[in-house]
Amino acid sequence: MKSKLYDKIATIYFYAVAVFLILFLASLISYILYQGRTKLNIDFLTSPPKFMEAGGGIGPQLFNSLELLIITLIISIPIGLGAGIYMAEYAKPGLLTEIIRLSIETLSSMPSIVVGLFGLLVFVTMTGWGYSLIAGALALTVLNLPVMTRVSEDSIRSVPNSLREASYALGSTKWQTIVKVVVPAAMPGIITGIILTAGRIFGEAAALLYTAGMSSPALNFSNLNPSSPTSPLNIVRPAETLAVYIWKVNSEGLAPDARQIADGAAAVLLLMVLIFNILARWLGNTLYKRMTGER
Amino acid sequence: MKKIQVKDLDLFYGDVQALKKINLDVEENSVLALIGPSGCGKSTFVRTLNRMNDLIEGVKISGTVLLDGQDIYKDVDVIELRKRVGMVFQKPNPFPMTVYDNVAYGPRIHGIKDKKKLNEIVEKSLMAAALWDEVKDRLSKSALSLSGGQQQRLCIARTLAIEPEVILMDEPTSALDPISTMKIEELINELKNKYTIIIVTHNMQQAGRVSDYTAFFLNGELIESGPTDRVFYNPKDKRTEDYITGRFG
Amino acid sequence: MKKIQVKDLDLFYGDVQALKKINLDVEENSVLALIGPSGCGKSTFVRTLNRMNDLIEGVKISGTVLLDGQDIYKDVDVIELRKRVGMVFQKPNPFPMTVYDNVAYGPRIHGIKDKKKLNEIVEKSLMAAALWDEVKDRLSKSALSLSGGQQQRLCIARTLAIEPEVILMDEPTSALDPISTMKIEELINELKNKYTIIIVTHNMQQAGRVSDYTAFFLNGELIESGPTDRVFYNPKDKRTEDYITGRFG
Amino acid sequence: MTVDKNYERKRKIVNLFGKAIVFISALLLIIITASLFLFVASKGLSTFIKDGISLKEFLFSTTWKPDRDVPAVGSLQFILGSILVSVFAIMISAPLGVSSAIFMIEIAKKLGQKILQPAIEIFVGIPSVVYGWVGLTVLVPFISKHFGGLGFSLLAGILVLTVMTLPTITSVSTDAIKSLPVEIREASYALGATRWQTIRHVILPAAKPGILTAIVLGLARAFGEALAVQMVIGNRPVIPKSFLEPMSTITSIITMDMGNTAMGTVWNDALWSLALLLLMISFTFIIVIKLVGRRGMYK
Amino acid sequence: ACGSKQPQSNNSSTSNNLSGNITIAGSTALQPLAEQAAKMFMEKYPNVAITVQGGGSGTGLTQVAQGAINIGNSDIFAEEKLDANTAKSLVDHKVAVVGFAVVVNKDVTVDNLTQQQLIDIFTGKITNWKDVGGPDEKITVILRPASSGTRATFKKIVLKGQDEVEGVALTEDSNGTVKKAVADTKGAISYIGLSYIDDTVKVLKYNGVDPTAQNIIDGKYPIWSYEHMYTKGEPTGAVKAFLDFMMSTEVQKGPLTKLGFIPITEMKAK
Ligand SMILES: Nc1ncnc2c1ncn2[C@@H]1O[C@H](COP(=O)(O)OP(=O)(O)OP(=O)(O)O)[C@@H](O)[C@H]1O
Ligand SMILES: Nc1ncnc2c1ncn2[C@@H]1O[C@H](COP(=O)(O)OP(=O)(O)OP(=O)(O)O)[C@@H](O)[C@H]1O
Ligand SMILES: [Mg+2]
Ligand SMILES: [Mg+2]
Ligand SMILES: O=P([O-])([O-])[O-]
Repeated sequence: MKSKLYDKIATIYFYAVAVFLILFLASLISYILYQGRTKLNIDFLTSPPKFMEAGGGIGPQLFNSLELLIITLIISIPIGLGAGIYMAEYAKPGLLTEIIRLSIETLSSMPSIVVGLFGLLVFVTMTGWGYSLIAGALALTVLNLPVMTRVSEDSIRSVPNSLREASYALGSTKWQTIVKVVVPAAMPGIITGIILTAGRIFGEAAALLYTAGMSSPALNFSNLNPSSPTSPLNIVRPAETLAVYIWKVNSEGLAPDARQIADGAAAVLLLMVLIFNILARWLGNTLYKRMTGER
Repeated sequence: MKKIQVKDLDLFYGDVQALKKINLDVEENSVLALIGPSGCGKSTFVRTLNRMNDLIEGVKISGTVLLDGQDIYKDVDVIELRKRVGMVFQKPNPFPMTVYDNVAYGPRIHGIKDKKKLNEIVEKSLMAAALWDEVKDRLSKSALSLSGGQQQRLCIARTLAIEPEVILMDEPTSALDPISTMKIEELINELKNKYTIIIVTHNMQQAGRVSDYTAFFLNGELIESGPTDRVFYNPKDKRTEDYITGRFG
Repeated sequence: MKKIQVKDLDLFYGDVQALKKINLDVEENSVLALIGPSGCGKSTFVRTLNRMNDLIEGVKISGTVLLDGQDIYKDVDVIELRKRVGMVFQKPNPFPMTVYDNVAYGPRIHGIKDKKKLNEIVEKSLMAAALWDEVKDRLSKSALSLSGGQQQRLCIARTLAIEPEVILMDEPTSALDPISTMKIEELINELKNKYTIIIVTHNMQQAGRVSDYTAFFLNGELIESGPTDRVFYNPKDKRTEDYITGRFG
Repeated sequence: MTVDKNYERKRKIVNLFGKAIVFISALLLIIITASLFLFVASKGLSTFIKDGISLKEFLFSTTWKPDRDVPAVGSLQFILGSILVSVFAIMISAPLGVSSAIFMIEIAKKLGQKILQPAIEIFVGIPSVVYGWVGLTVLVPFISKHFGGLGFSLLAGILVLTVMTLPTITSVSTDAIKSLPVEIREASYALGATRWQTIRHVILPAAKPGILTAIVLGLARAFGEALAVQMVIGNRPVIPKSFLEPMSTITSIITMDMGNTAMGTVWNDALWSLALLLLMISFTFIIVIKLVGRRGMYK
Repeated sequence: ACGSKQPQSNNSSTSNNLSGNITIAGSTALQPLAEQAAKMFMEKYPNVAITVQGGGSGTGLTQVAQGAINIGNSDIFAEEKLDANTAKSLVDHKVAVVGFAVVVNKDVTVDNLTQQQLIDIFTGKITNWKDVGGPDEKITVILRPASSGTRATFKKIVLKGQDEVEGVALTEDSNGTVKKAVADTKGAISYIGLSYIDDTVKVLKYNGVDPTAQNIIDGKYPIWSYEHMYTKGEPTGAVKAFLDFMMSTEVQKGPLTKLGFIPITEMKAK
């Protein structure tokens, strides 16, 4: 029968696609890690780059990436969570809600280079901060907010209504219900979402070229004066990240081992993304289990 | 003494009338059972008594509900009201937190912070809900790790912790096994000395066992109400009789 | 003549046994009603007859099911089988396409491409499902725009279009209003002249109205089966009697 | 239990305050979006308002000579370049993505959820500079060696974008297919349809709005991607005549020239106009998705 | 507006009380040098804080003209980027010289090209290496983006201002990518800064002259340009001290030379 033959062919085709994609990803990851293997050591991860000679590291860049990530999360989690709460618990169908939703969707598909340019105009030039950590963090916030909002909204919506009713029936105000019952119950989902998006923030480059800049002062970790340009606490210093550094090494690397540096940085970047992924899954599961008591 | 007086209560979900001119009084420290076929408005009715229906959009209510003579839709603040009129739901719905925190939740949101006082309340409430012995060693375990029957008693303890005057129970045992059901029925029998209880049930025998008064609903109307024995063995309305003898529903 | 013979049928969902040693014969061109309380295995049973359970993971089946004497799990190709044993589901489930395409779907996937022939089949099937007059002007409208009752008759038409020998119906009217229900019951009465029909129903009266034979299931076992009148008015088993007179379920 | 009146008042105020805070958070999203449009537009429109370039020249001329005394900023080649590279990438990644979505939901649920799904999530996470870097060091030399040409090419851009849009398309269409009711699958099987017939004639048509959304989102991502594409396409400011020729896109020309031109010059303004164009295109995609989504039959 | 500074040698003992903040931005080519010099300067004067940012020459000029930063780095004269009025408000400090070499893929056997040959190649008149005495091989021209200072210098000095052939050339964003593209592409030709040169590409003579620092200093090799640090108005205080420091031997013979620039203090040619 012809239809059975077609069915077989189709099944084979779908398996082939799946196998192809998995093999492709596996080889991509192994290639990147293999190329960067020689650089995956403490020295490379901690020492500053060198300009004309081989052996430079990615210390400041790695640190900047992490610091930028943290600042971005500090800004975008409260706002995104707030907006998510609003959309899930307060928003009534209507024009305003539609506009907020349209804004979220528009922002979430905004090309990151446009966000970078917007950041250049507003956070770099208008504020007078110049290329800086804070300008970069704000640009990343613009990129991250819609994702954060959506993650929070979805997780909050999936909290069963029976919990809200239980809380109201005990005489809670709406805000108490949200803060003490709904948000904690939504936490596993929110945290998983946050960590997964953290990977994206960590690897972003286009939005940072024009905001956090393409240079990094050599950081002095004993300098805790937030107005000194070499202090890690200074948020108006330029802060080249790892992803931006790959881009720059490739274009302007004077060091003879520029290729290896880019390979190593790419491997580090990939590893971080893998770690974020695994962490998100693990933490999400653990929190969920703790909450539901099946420990 | 009349604890609750309901007068000419109408309730609409949008354009659909779910309650039609309900008039019903509830005696203090008694158990009132609400019976009737599915969809007749039992849940809707009990939810008007602590204004849980306020949370649903498009609900319109007219008529009056008096609690100790005060109009709950006019004279009483809704949060105050819900403190005085507690509720237990059909499906056990403990919060995803520890057993202790579940019971302490109510007192806490009403401003009690003193650790010792909270401990006291938790113990007293769990005792009153006949759960203390089973959970006293696992107060800091997640409430979701309890069995269904224990969860439901925890929900009752949680309600008792805010010291309500009235307790509404919407089919509190329908999701439970017979043994848990029995325990909760016993509990209700004890609680009625201190509380006014309104219980919705599908189970005729349960209504017979636990209640002092019974009200029969049909299609949003209150067909008949009165002392349980009278309603069961000497119904005034043909429809009540048909329902109780299992001819429909 | 025996259309279907079921011998010693066991079915497991993983470790849970849902059908226990079922033995049952189905007469050709008759209506067999399956009754029993919720969860007793009625749906599971009808789904073994066209091997829909094959789609569920972890299902284990033993015993034999013969269709016209052929073992449907050995001698008959599953696609061929489903063409011969059609099925109508509890919730109307038309495809999100036009009325016409819904009915033409079956013939098309079985290789009929001729436009004229398809037109004929569609008209004939819709006629047979007593739907033609209501939809003949809206064949190219989405099937989802029909009412629930119309959708269910469309699903019947869709099944008729592949000219099955047996039609399985799993509570086909439970999601419908009384008038639509009546129409479908009438339809079943007509269809039984040409088809062997097995219908699952919760509604005792419906079983009485439409079926020639009745089989009563309980906890995965076939308690009793036989001509409907006999089973209803003269049950051999106490449990059958209890169920039919509404004492449980 | 006694009631502390002070506490009652306090928590009612907190209740209102909380609502205000989350409302402001939500409003912030509108404010950010609006100011993004406003600022980019204010710069992007000066090409036409202040510098007197006609919209027609900007959109339909291919003469890009912004360093001349009388600058020419015809951008058609960049616009077409972006379209070419994105559309071709989607033409490859859409069938692959939809296929793997079908694989995960209809063919091998367990295998899909255990292996393919996490794999796709990792695909999403890989930063675009890493894709660009691998494209530059592996793909470009490979193309030049086996297909001829310079390696830097439309083809290289297409392939990099294929990989980058694949996860978007896969995950969005997975959601679309997953949300279809199980009943219509059963209906099809009960009529004797094979799995492929069910997929082809029931699942795919029913999931069409969702799949279209996936494709448009993929297209939006491809259009907006900057660095990875810029690294491999060769940046020749002309419309490529074959897959092996270098080309430019809207994003690549912006990345290359933005920092090296001074604000306020025609040249710099034209780059902002391109950014504005990118913004408008991305917004158009969102509107398209809204319209497509509204047609969805199963929600 | 090009009031060029004389080298200053004796400012060391003056002040430990020099203080202030300096922000420098602009040319990415000059960025590594500025960063190194800033680091050395801050060690000397702990009360001065210098921030060095990139962004490109255009950005540097724009921002210094707007007063957003103190020093704008550029590898091109301000007049070529800004309108005349704005450019006038800036003071030019030429701090270094950068030389450029014509480079080709290693498979190209040609060793020397004349200016005319280069013009013909870059404007598309000559498209095969055999026409300039090389193998029978297609010439692939690789350019920098139109906004690049390097490209502007090359166009001005070598091409006499004639337009390059855009239609057949590749464009690479920066020195590093140009070098890589030339190394990887058969028959490729382009130009890069002297400091980027390594053995992956082949360096050509220009009109028979090798592109060495000495030849540039001696005025024999003409493809070079200044690296500028612009200030808005005459610099004062810490900014002036830093610019002076840039001209000191410590920098000129130190990191500047090490990074492949040519000390401006040595230049005999103008
Ligand atoms: N949120 C709602 N919106 C609209 N209609 C509702 C809503 N809740 C209930 N109804 C309708 O109001 C009527 C009464 O419902 P209610 O839940 O009070 O019945 P019930 O007696 O509690 O039934 P059951 O025994 O099944 O719980 C029903 O027709 C129901 O469909
Ligand atoms: N896919 C499945 N996996 C595991 N167990 C199942 C599955 N489907 C049904 N069961 C179990 O098998 C038993 C019989 O179910 P079945 O659906 O056949 O009952 P039914 O008689 O049709 O009930 P109803 O009247 O509610 O439709 C039930 O205990 C049910 O929980
Ligand atoms: Mg109810
Ligand atoms: Mg069933
Ligand atoms: O120094 P550049 O302007 O050519 O980058």
